[in-house]
Amino acid sequence: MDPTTFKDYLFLIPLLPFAGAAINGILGRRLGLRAVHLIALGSVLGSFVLSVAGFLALVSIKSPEARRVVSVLYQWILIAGQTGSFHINVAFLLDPLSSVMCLVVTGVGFFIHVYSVGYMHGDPGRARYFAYLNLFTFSMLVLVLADNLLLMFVGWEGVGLCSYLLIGFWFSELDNARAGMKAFIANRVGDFGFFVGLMLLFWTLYVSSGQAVGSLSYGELKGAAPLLLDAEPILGLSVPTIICLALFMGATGKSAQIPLYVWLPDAMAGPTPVSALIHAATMVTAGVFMIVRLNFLYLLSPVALSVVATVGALTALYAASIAITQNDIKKVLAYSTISQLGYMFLGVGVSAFAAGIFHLVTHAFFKALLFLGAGSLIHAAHTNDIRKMGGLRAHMPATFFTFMVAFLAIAGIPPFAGFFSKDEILFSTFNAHLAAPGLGKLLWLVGLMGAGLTAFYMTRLVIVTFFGEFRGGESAEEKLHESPRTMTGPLVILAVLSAVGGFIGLPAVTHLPNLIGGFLEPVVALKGGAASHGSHSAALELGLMAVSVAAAAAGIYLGWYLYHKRPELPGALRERFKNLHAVVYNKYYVDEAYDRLFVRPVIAISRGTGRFDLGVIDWVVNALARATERISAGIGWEDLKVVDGLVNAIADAVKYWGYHTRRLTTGKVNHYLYSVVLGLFVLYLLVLIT
Amino acid sequence: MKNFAFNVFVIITLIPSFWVALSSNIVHAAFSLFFTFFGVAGLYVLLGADFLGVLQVLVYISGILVLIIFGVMMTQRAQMEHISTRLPGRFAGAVLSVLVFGGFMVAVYKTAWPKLTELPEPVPTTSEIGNLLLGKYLIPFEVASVLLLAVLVGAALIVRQSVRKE
Amino acid sequence: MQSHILSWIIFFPLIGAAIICFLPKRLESWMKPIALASTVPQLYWAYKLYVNFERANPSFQFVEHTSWILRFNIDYYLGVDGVSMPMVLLTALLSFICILASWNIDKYIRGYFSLFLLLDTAMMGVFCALDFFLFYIFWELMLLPMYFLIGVWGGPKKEYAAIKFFLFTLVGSVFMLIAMLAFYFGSVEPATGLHSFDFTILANQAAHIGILKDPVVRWGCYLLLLIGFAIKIPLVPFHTWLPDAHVEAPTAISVILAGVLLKMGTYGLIRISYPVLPDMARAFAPVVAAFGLVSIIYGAFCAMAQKDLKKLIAYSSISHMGFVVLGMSVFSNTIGINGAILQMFNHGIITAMLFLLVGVIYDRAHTRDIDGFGGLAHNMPVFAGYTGLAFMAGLGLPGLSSFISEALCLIGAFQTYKVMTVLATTSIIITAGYFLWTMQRIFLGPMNERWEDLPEISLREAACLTPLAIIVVVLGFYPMPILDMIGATLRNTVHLVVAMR
Amino acid sequence: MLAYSLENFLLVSGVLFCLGIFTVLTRRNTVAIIMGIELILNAAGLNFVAFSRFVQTQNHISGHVFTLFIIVISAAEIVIALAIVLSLYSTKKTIHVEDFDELKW
Repeated sequence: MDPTTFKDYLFLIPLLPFAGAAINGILGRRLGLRAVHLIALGSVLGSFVLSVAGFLALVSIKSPEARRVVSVLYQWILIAGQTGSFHINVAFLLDPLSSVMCLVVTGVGFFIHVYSVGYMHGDPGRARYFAYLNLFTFSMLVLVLADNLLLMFVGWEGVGLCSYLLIGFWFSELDNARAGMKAFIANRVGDFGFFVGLMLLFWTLYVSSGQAVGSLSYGELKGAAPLLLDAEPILGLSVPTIICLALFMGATGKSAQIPLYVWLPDAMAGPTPVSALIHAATMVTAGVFMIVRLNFLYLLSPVALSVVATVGALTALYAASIAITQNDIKKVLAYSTISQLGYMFLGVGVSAFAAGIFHLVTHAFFKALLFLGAGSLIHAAHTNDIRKMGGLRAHMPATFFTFMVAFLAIAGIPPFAGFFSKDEILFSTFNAHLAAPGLGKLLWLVGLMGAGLTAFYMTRLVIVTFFGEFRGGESAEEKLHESPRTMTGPLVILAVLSAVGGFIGLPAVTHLPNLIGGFLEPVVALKGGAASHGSHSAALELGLMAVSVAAAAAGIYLGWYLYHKRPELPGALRERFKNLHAVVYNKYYVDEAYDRLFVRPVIAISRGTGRFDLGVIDWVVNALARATERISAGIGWEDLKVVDGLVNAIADAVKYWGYHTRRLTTGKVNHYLYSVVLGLFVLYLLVLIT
Repeated sequence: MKNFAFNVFVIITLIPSFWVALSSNIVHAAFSLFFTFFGVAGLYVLLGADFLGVLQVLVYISGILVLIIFGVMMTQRAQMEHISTRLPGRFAGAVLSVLVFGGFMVAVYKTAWPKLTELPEPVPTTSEIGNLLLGKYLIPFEVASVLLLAVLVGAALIVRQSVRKE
Repeated sequence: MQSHILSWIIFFPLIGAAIICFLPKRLESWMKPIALASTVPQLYWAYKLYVNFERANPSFQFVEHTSWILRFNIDYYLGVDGVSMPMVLLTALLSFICILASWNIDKYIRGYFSLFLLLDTAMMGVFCALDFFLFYIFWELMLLPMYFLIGVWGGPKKEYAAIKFFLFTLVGSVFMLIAMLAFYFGSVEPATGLHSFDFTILANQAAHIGILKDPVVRWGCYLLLLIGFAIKIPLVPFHTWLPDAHVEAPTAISVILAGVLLKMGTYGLIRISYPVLPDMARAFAPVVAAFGLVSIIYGAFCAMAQKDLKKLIAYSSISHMGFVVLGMSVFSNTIGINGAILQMFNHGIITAMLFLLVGVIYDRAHTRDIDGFGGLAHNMPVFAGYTGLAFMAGLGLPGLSSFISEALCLIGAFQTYKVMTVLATTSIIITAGYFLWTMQRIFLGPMNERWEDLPEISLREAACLTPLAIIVVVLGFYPMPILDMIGATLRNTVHLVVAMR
Repeated sequence: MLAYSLENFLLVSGVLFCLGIFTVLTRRNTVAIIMGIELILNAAGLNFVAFSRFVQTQNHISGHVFTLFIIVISAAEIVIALAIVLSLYSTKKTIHVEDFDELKW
């Protein structure tokens, strides 16, 4: 499939899931269950096949620079100004970056769809579920394939909507709905930043380029990016920095980084495959994708990059620390996702864009696997609480093995995917030169500690759930059963990917081709990143690799030691550091703080304006009304006395004379004749006189 | 000789008219009306209005007077007991008519009528009246005819309605 | 030959109204179909207008110009351009849907439908009139039926709401009258040397003489017009009539009130204030933008505090109209004003949907208290679907029509009012907040047994809602049909305002 | 010289006229009132003819035409008056004028 012919099939990739969603959504109930599954899975499979075709088409293009396929569907918005014009097209761009993302989204997405068939067995709202899932895939694909920032924003909010719908899928429990709303609002806060960044970017370029750049499409933006530099700084920061920070605010909202991560743990209220797809593999990575996509912007402001890196590292460490104390399996995985995302942002922050994407891909594999594994565990044990599980190794061998593969991957044990990608990031961080001197080294240290913690809590999770004896009570024990093939199938495939995934991005020291790095090269062509690889000696790289493996091993040993060898120890430790444990267990009370700092004041303000509106303005209006009433009453009284008096007097006079004249009309004809003659005579006199 | 005729006719018109005004018996009044009309006809002739004099006699006396007498006769039955036909408010009526007469005479004698110094001989006026009627005053002539027709229909209708009502 | 399509489209409902008035009592069951039938041709003509409206030509089209009152040089002058075209389409569509929606009105059917058709005529007239006098007549004509429709068929506090609505708008139109007279006596028609009410003549500054030349008068006129229109938009300090009028008005009337009448204010500004007093428009722009911003934020916060669903939607209308005002008060680019007109159209469609939905639920549960509901999605899934779409459109979800118009307004306004626009953008969070919170309190959560037996949305109601839903989605993906219709005229308007020294 | 002149005739018609009024005002019998009206009309007719005789204008004959019309009108009037009186009489059995008082509001 050569690129030119593929051009006109490109739009099918997002369109197929959309069609699937539309059909299931509208006709869902009437179609049989099998049809619903067929449509849902079929559409995603179709997209996957096309993505692969697209990937091959790209690879077939010889020169890396030319590897991009753009297909413009139609003109979305056109507003012709006096000189320039604001024109946005609905256009899809397939270049190495979006092709990789497409593969991840549709690939992992397809496995999760298959898994959902089994998982959602017996749930009445399945048509609606699959419709939402397809709609999500559509939005994600639009986000990834969009050729301009505004269309990406459509996808950006579209995934936000789908996560809202899917988190609150079982809406009969109020807190699921509340979790959904929380997710959407948090995303919306991020989108506020994103939109402000978008506007500032548009206007600075539009004005400075003499109304030439009016379409926000990446090609044009990349070309006109340097113009940003000479725009005069606002509030002391250079324009690119502000734009990048604003966009990064959007990213933190979407990818659950430090300030706006609170919605992700609550998002676990949704069905587990949803968490796997949205809150592990695809949606949360949108922020990373956006920064990599706009790397030419970020490179213009080192300050922004350092901020991204620092936030990433801090989030990694912070989330990992919380994950240690969580007892709900999905919560643990949620915090682990946040921490892994932190690593991606760290990688991107140190301009190792390729490494960030590489970690994104590997993370998609093993995190999806972990979530799906957790899903089958929950499916079997009918509880999320790991304290009620234990010893499931015997009952669910398939889930156990796949879970172990993912565990090794995420912990960063060499042959598995996690090791290569995380190590790549740590290596790049170590010798990155950011805004502040030595910041790279410090962040590397934080990252290393995070890696250790990750290994620790993952070990804790694995041991508590799979080893030891079952603590879930007799009745639950009988029901323990391995999940059906439709669920274990995807687990196995993802396990293979997690194992093999690492080899697509081998570090330079092994002199093997860094496939993914090379592939992404043209998109992220940049001065830092890959170049810095060469200058440092292989020894340093190997050394760092050894250190990170050591950290992982330490974490595993500590976890094994505490939870397997001396199971009573964690209890004792918990007693000793009671309050510390309480603080960490309750997520540093961040949720409560946010509630008090943001949510309650907003409601208070709104109630205040509501009362103000009713009270003051309405009061003013009503006061006006009452005042006029009183004035009119006053006038009325005065009017009653004087004017009325006069009027009544006139009325009485009229009545009096009326009465008398009435008596004149006796009805006797002759009296009338009298008046006739009298009238005649009076007239005659008048004539006589004048 | 003319003065004598004039005085005779004046007396013939005025005296019976007093009778009409004052007599208590309605039938006497009706008949005295005959003399008044006759007197007026005479005055017309004296004034050279020969056609009018004849007309007066023809229409008034033989037409209208007869009708009045019919009217009197038909409504007479019930009045046999001779209630006074005069209204209590007579005095006011008298005062008023005298007042009007006074005002009238003031007008007559004060204004300087553009009288002719000498009176032309009276000429027969019938042909001229005829010309005028069909010339200048054609429209009033036609309207008068329509009026008369309307009156005929009206009178018949009123009488028939009252008859049917009983 | 002058095409009389505009006169037809304006006065045809009046014929319907007349027929309904004189129908004998026993044919009462015929009244509703006749009312409906009298709006169908309007739809057809609107479609014909849409089809042969020349997109590239910024000036007035389908013009009808005959002298009316010679004595004062007042003409019966109708015409449609880019700005009024969407409004005409909106009015035609909403009138049809509202009559369909008011099928279960059973009190004084004759009065209701004839007044409604009279209102329809008035609205159409306002959008097509190009002579200030004619414009003012239609403007006042609108008040009367509205007053009765709210005052007679309204909810519990209907008299208070009707009076308040009437007085507020009347005060507004009094100000407008003063300005109108100032324009009349301050302008002279080049050809005939007479004073004139004609917008096209008033628009060219050469025609201004005497008082209209002196800046203080111009400033005063603009202020008067601004207040008059601000009451109608409504901008915040003058808005308190809207929630009451909406809460008390019957469903179909609040649809028309929010769908079309609110647009009169902004339409007036663009039709009258901008072309005639462009220098003042530029001078007042920041103040108006500030009012717009206050409306957006204030409206959003108030909406969040409401207990009554209809009041919530009323306040959300105020907030959305704030976007229109913000977008409109930017003259350094045409993006803002294009966004404003698009927002007027979209907001018309979305609020119509929202009020129809409230009507659906009010007809069944006879209460609008948001907290009284809960878990309605269980037994009314289709209704929940429609409301979900409407709420998502309301909070400006990309892919639906209102996102594009709000985005354009914000992007347009950002060029000159950076700080204000950033503040305005925060409203997307608050709006998302109160819409989703309402969604949650009504539809999600455990099933409220009180509403166990609420019947699903009926076919008729669905028939009202579906066209609107389709428009919202289609305009979300492809807004060009509206955008290219308004493009040329607005570019001309902005040029006009900027060009004047 | 002629014994009689315009003033004499006017005097006569004045007397007739006032007598007519007197009759109309004071007679109880409706038919008498009608007679009074006839007197008034005749007085008017007499006036016209007197003027046409003594005041010389080129178409003095028109005075006669007026009198002719007066006669026609009075004929018409008398017919109607009597018809009314008779119908009143047939319904109310009286022709005393003060009994016809339904005109009162």
